[in-house]
Amino acid sequence: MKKENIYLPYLMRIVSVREEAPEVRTYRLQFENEEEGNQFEFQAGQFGEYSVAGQGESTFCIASSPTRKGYIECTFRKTGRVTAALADLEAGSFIGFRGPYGNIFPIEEWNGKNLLFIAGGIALPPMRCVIWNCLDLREKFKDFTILYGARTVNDLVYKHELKEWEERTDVNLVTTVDPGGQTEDWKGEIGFVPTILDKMAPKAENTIAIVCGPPIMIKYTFPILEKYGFKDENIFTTLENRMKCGFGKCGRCNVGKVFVCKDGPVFTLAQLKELPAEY
Amino acid sequence: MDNLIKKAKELLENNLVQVVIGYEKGNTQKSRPVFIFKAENADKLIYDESCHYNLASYITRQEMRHTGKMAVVANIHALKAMLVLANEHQFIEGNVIALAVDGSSDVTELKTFSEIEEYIASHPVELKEKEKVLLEKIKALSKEERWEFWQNELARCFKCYACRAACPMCYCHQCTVDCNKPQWITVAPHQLGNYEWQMMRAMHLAGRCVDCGACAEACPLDIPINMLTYYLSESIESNFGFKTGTSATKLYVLSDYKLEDKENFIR
Amino acid sequence: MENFEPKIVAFVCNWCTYAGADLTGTSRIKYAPNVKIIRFPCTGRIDFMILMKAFVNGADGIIVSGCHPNDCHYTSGNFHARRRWMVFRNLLDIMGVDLERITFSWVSAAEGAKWAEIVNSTVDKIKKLGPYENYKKLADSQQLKEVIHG
Amino acid sequence: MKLLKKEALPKLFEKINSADKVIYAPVENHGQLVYRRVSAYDEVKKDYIQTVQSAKYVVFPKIEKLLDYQNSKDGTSLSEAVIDELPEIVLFGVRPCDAAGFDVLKAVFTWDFNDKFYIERAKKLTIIGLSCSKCDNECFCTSVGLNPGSTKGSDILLTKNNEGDYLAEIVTDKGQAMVSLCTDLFSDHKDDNKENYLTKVPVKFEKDAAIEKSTKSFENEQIWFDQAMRCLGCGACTYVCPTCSCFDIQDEGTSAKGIRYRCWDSCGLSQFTIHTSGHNPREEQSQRWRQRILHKYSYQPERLQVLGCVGCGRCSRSCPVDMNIAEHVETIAEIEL
Repeated sequence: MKKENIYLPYLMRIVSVREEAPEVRTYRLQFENEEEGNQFEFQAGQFGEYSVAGQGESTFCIASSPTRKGYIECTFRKTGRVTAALADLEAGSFIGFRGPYGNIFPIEEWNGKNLLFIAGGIALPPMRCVIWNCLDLREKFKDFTILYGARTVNDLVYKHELKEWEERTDVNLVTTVDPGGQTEDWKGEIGFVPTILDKMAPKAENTIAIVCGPPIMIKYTFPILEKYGFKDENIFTTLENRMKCGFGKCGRCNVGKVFVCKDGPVFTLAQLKELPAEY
Repeated sequence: MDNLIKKAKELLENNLVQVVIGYEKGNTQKSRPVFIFKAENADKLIYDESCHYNLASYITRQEMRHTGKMAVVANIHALKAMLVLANEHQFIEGNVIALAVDGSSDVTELKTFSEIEEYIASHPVELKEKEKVLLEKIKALSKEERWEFWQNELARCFKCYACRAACPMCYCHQCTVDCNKPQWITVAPHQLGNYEWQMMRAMHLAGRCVDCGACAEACPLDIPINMLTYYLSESIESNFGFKTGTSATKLYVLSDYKLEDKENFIR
Repeated sequence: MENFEPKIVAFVCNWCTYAGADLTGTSRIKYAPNVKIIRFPCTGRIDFMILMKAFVNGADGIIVSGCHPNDCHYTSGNFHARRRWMVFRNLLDIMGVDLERITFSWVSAAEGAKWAEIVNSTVDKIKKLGPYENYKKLADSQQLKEVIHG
Repeated sequence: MKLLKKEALPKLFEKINSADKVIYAPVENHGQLVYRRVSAYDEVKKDYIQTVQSAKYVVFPKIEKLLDYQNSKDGTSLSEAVIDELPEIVLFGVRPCDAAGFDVLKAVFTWDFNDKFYIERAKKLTIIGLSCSKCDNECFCTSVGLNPGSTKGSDILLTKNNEGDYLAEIVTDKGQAMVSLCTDLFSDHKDDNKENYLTKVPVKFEKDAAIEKSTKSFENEQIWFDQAMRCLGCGACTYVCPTCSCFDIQDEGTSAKGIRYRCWDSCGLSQFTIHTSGHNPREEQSQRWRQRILHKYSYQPERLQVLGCVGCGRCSRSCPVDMNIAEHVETIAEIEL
């Protein structure tokens, strides 16, 4: 249901707050207007504009899976003016949410394939949406590997869900921290995500790789995937660019002729290679 | 003009500078800034009375940072702006060579700050006649009339920031208006936003503006914003005897103080 | 406007004028309640735009007060402030702001009476001048009722 | 083709006023020609080439309130900005290039998501164009598929003939509705050849070559570097441009109440694309100049099937350092690939 005034956000109430890592929080949001909530639907990979009245809007993904009805979740790090204002709120407060915007992960095309999720730092939220979506349809996919790394143990987000994924027999979870970021009782890997990926020597055959992380991690992860024979159209990632409107009008997020907010944020490596170096 | 071209070729051929910033024949305007990287292109260089854009605004540009040494065709205002930039440690002495031009055919090469200071001392400059007339007219207005004058002028502004872009003194990588924690000056181009923007701009240029008028010339709506900074330069000179752009070493007026600064309004 | 109660905002330095205002209170000297005092570490810390923010938020008059020259806890804060106000007053003057509405003063920690006198005289003066309509109208432009182009 | 007598124009204005429509027309203001509200025909400037600013602000104002917000202890309320009590606006004396500019704005604001603010304002706008009998060095409408007498975007197009009367072409039904307000002023007219009352605008470059070559020259860093060295990175060219529609969304107000608004923004400014991390995909001015040209001559033709430039030459006239768009696009149109 598209709103007549495309700039008017849904009014959302924060129902739960979870501290994920220093300055990183997850909010569960419910629609203040019941009827809007029931009609609201989105798909994995889409994002929205979250706003605090008086401070402005900020762009980040919808972190909860579309298969979970009645609420949406978002995870953000306190960096700019709006996220700082968001971080000051607590359960019961109100925020604005505009969306869903952008394209989606083509989950139907992945039926019967192995899934390899590679995430770094604060980029697990967009991945978590598609991970839970796939886990809720687990029987459709073959083996299911998640490689997630962060700077230190404390920086790992969704710690309780990582435990949950670890206990599941049908999910192979590998967590790592950058060298020096480990604690004494850390049992996971130690090393940067690309090096650990190299150690895991992933099989490319019938496998889809989904990669999200800071540009530096992306830069060193793609060559390793290519080394193990992953084809460009089987590697998915999301692009980040400055956004204001989210629906292809404010002219800010384009990379060459492509709008990241309309033709993205989900791109395959094949598409990425055609884009000019402007992101 | 030909010895300007000769000088530019000499500097470029002997690799004394990597770029010469000067003026070339314009398309819409009679002349426009040009960047000469190779000696054979130096023939484009011209200098006549239409060349008044202040080239010192290019010294602090991002693209110039890794270009190396540069030579700048400098009218008197560009030289004064270079001294203020030098005073604010924006370039190392000798990295920017001034090719001082004063409308006559000769070109003086100035490398050190003291050479520039002497040249400026021997070439006094005044506001243009029409600028003086407008400034006197505004000063003669009553307080109420002045408020109305600036409300009518500044309400039209649409915050394109051409005034900031053309000013040699506005080189901050992120200007106050671009910071949003806190959003000190609003982004919105309504009357209040424009009024606060020009007030802050003028105050940040107090004692730094060399009266070159580049801001008013760059303004697409011809808003006479240079009147604000001219009036401040005038009052700073009378209050503190501080002439902007005359010394590379003397402390800038608002970062210095004297025990005997006289004022008549503090009770 | 006989029943007009002006809103005055006072920007004061913590070491002298704020202490002076305390002294005014402890020595039971009465002064007009219209003033809202905002404490700054030093007059040197008072950004010139803060005064304008006070006008935008509805102040009709402003007092800026700090340590006498040579009393500054930070030795030169008030000297820098003095120069800044000399320059800023010229800018306000050319831009048409009503300088009568801004009072500058030196009030030391021992001058409780002087502080009361400054506040009372400022409130009387602003009462005569009336509310600062010009700046209220300017602040109202934020509601975007009328946007002027070209 | 109709004829509108010279003396009929003041009456036309009266009829429009009496139908409580508001008229905007070029007038002298602060020494510059600008579209301003007028009540009678004699206020309108008669002899001019182009206004400094385009008329786009009639449908895309420099600042537009999107919504009001109230924060209180029992919650936040967001209320839509009321936009439908706008007066009907008649834009008189619009040059054919400006009128064509409104089509580009329409393409952007109605692509995929419909922008209600633009649609409400455009619905209430009637454009009375005025063909060009004069042009200057910056005009290049003939290079972008337009001409001094093009009816594109106008509801009625007037062309002044030698006797000072106006040939009136009724282009759209809005134009017809305007004429039906005062049919007595418009008399039928034999098909007079409009061409000989129009100015000649020299063609500076070939449109399709400009589109094709610019699309292929993204990687050609040298050409953008050479062209944009003197570009200062301000927003003057984009704000005077009739087709630039980029905007910023900001909030303003106290924690208790305030507004969210949209205001003009410019790809020339350095902070336009900066990320919160500080990374800026367009770090240098040459990249921003490339965006300005490619957005109009490559991306919009491909995505919206409309050329993002109408050849009015305003950006060249307003640029502090003479970045002449026709000259630079001509250089690109002529490079060998």
